[in-house]
Amino acid sequence: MANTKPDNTVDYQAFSPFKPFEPPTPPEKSPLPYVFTFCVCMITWLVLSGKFDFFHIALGIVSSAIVTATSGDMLLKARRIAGLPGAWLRFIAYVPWLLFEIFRANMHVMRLVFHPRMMDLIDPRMIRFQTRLDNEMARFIFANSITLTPGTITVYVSILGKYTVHAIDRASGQGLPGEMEDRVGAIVGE
Amino acid sequence: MSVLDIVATAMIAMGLFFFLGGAIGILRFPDFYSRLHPAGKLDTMGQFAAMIGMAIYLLNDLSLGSVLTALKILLIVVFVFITSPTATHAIVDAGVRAGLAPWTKESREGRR
Amino acid sequence: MQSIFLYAGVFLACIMVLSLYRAVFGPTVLDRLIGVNAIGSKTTTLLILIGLIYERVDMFVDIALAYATLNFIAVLAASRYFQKKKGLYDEAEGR
Amino acid sequence: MRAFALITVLMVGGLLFYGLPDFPDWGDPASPASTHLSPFYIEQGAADTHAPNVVTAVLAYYRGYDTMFEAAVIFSAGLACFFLLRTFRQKSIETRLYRHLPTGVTLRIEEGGKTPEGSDEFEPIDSHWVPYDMIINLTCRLIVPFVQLFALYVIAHGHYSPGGGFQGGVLFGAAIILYAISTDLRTAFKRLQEKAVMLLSALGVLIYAGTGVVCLVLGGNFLDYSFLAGILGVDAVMARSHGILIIEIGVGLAVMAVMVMLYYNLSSAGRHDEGL
Amino acid sequence: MIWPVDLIIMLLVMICGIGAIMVRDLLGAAILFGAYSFLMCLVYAIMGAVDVAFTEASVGAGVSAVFFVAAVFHTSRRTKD
Repeated sequence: MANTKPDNTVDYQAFSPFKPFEPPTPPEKSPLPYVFTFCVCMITWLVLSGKFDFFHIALGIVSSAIVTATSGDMLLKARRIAGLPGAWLRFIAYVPWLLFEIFRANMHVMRLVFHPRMMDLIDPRMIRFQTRLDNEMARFIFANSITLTPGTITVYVSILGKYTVHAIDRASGQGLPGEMEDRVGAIVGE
Repeated sequence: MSVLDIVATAMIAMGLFFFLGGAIGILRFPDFYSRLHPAGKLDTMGQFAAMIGMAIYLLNDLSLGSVLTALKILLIVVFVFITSPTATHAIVDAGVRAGLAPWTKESREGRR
Repeated sequence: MQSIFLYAGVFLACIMVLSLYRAVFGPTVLDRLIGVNAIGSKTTTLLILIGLIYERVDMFVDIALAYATLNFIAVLAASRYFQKKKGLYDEAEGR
Repeated sequence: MRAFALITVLMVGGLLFYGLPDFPDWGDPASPASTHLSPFYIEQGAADTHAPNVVTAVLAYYRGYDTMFEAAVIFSAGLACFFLLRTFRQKSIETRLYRHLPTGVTLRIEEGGKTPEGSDEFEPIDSHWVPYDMIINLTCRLIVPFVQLFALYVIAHGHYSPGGGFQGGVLFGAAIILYAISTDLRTAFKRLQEKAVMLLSALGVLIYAGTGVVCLVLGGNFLDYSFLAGILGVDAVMARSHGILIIEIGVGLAVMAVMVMLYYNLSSAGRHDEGL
Repeated sequence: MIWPVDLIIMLLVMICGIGAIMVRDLLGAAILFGAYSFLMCLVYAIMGAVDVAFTEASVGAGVSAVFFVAAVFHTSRRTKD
């Protein structure tokens, strides 16, 4: 039946070092996320629209207001406002390095694809490691960077920051977490 | 042909090369997990290169409309860079949860 | 330049045949999903190429943007089927 | 039975191929369709409605009556899905599972199946629940506002670029569906309730038909937007353009609400618990 | 109309449609139908019917695929014939 649990190779409920219970902090009532969402939406609208007469800009203001009212608290949580501009600048500085790494990764996978004895070169394996990043956004950037770079795919990130990664060969899995974690940690200032 | 045309052609050719690698990789690799590597990385890179090439080609005539269209293409690129790793992650997570056994070197040598 | 775009489009359409092989003959459903995802990413590029061939990119770029979004939604929904702990194979096949 | 089906399909297909040569050629300028009607639309469309996209002018102005019933058909499809699938009776639940929100631990509470008094740290989950996935969740939070904005752009710019009320409505609905997929159905209900969805779908069709009725009251034909000029304070051509925008908004609302309603009912089989 | 691209895409549409009928697994058929919608959108775009292509992309490829998967999720994955 469908109820039978499949034998997973990953332990999904790994809550090993159990954190002491902290009551959830109520979200601060701050208008900043809404203002931020409105501004981003307005800029995006101007790029999309390409018409700068009064009528279309008024439509853009109405549309941005609708989006802000329905999903204004999605882009940013109120707690994470502190240190925001610096984080953005550091993220922009991180992107070129990431692009270079992606290019190298693609060359690596490309060599595997066109290699005639490909089956001997690859050696797929699962790797587990614990990250020291504490910020959710940083973990997200780290996970997606892992997926985009040499021969590795993020399979699962547990709540406590335990990463499960599928690596295509031995060499590509060894570098983790390594330099990338330091660079991602530098974005959020850890 | 201007310089921008040559750069755009080179970028599009690179993108097509990556796309070709991705398609062949999806065919050649032995199991589901390793097939995701070319599908997740090479396709993203191919899309990135080809779209940047086309955006560069659009900058040949510097009018407001063409610049905005190039910006829209850049918006697609940003979108792809956020969504493509997530789609790859969703597929591989589904595979693990469904209980698909990964192909390893030991399993192949054990079969010999 | 138009002929270059035309050749690129033909080449891309030929590559899509390879991805479609995985989508039609894939051994498991997840392999089909990979194939369809690959087809979607190639189609997004091909749409803008067609726009460049017709010299009306501003028309086609909207479709490409919508396309990139909806491809992601379809893949996410299909993978969510397995994340709800349903098995990979058919229940009736008894595997 | 299969042989009969095959023979039927082959016969019908053969008849269709037999009738194929009678059609005019692809893009034939002398064909009946492109001798009288199409030139009129192409020549008059931009002058009449101030909309360079001829398709929008034809759909929303010249053939507005057709489009109104298309919206009505979609609305009735949503209603049919609601009446067929929605179940209000609570089934007896064999296991009650709860998620402790601060830690994410799943609990089973025995004694009467009730959470502790005055606590809002627990949420009920299904027996087949999906664990919290940070990557999918964050991605959807990042892209949902942009998809919504893009949908509104498609609705508002139907005059100039491809798209219109139908496509924009589907995109807006897809954004909400994406949010419901990434979290679960109960979280989506907090943003868009079922009653709101029902009201919005009816409101969309009402806006469309109401515009026509307003035109009728002002002395024109049904859906002849040039008579709205007195209300909107512009000349007749701009009034037609604004009228097209108004009914696009109506179609968009109806389609968006119906798509979300279909998803709510289909993904949870009418129980509205956790969904896909 | 660009006939070389159009020809290849038409061929792909045919393969994809036949595959969607022949596959025994209904979830696979739903996924293949999504690919069919992608390719039909391309055909419309090549023919110059931009609005129809947009409708096909939004309805056929995105939302209806989600609906099919949801329907298969709550019923059976096996065809009767």
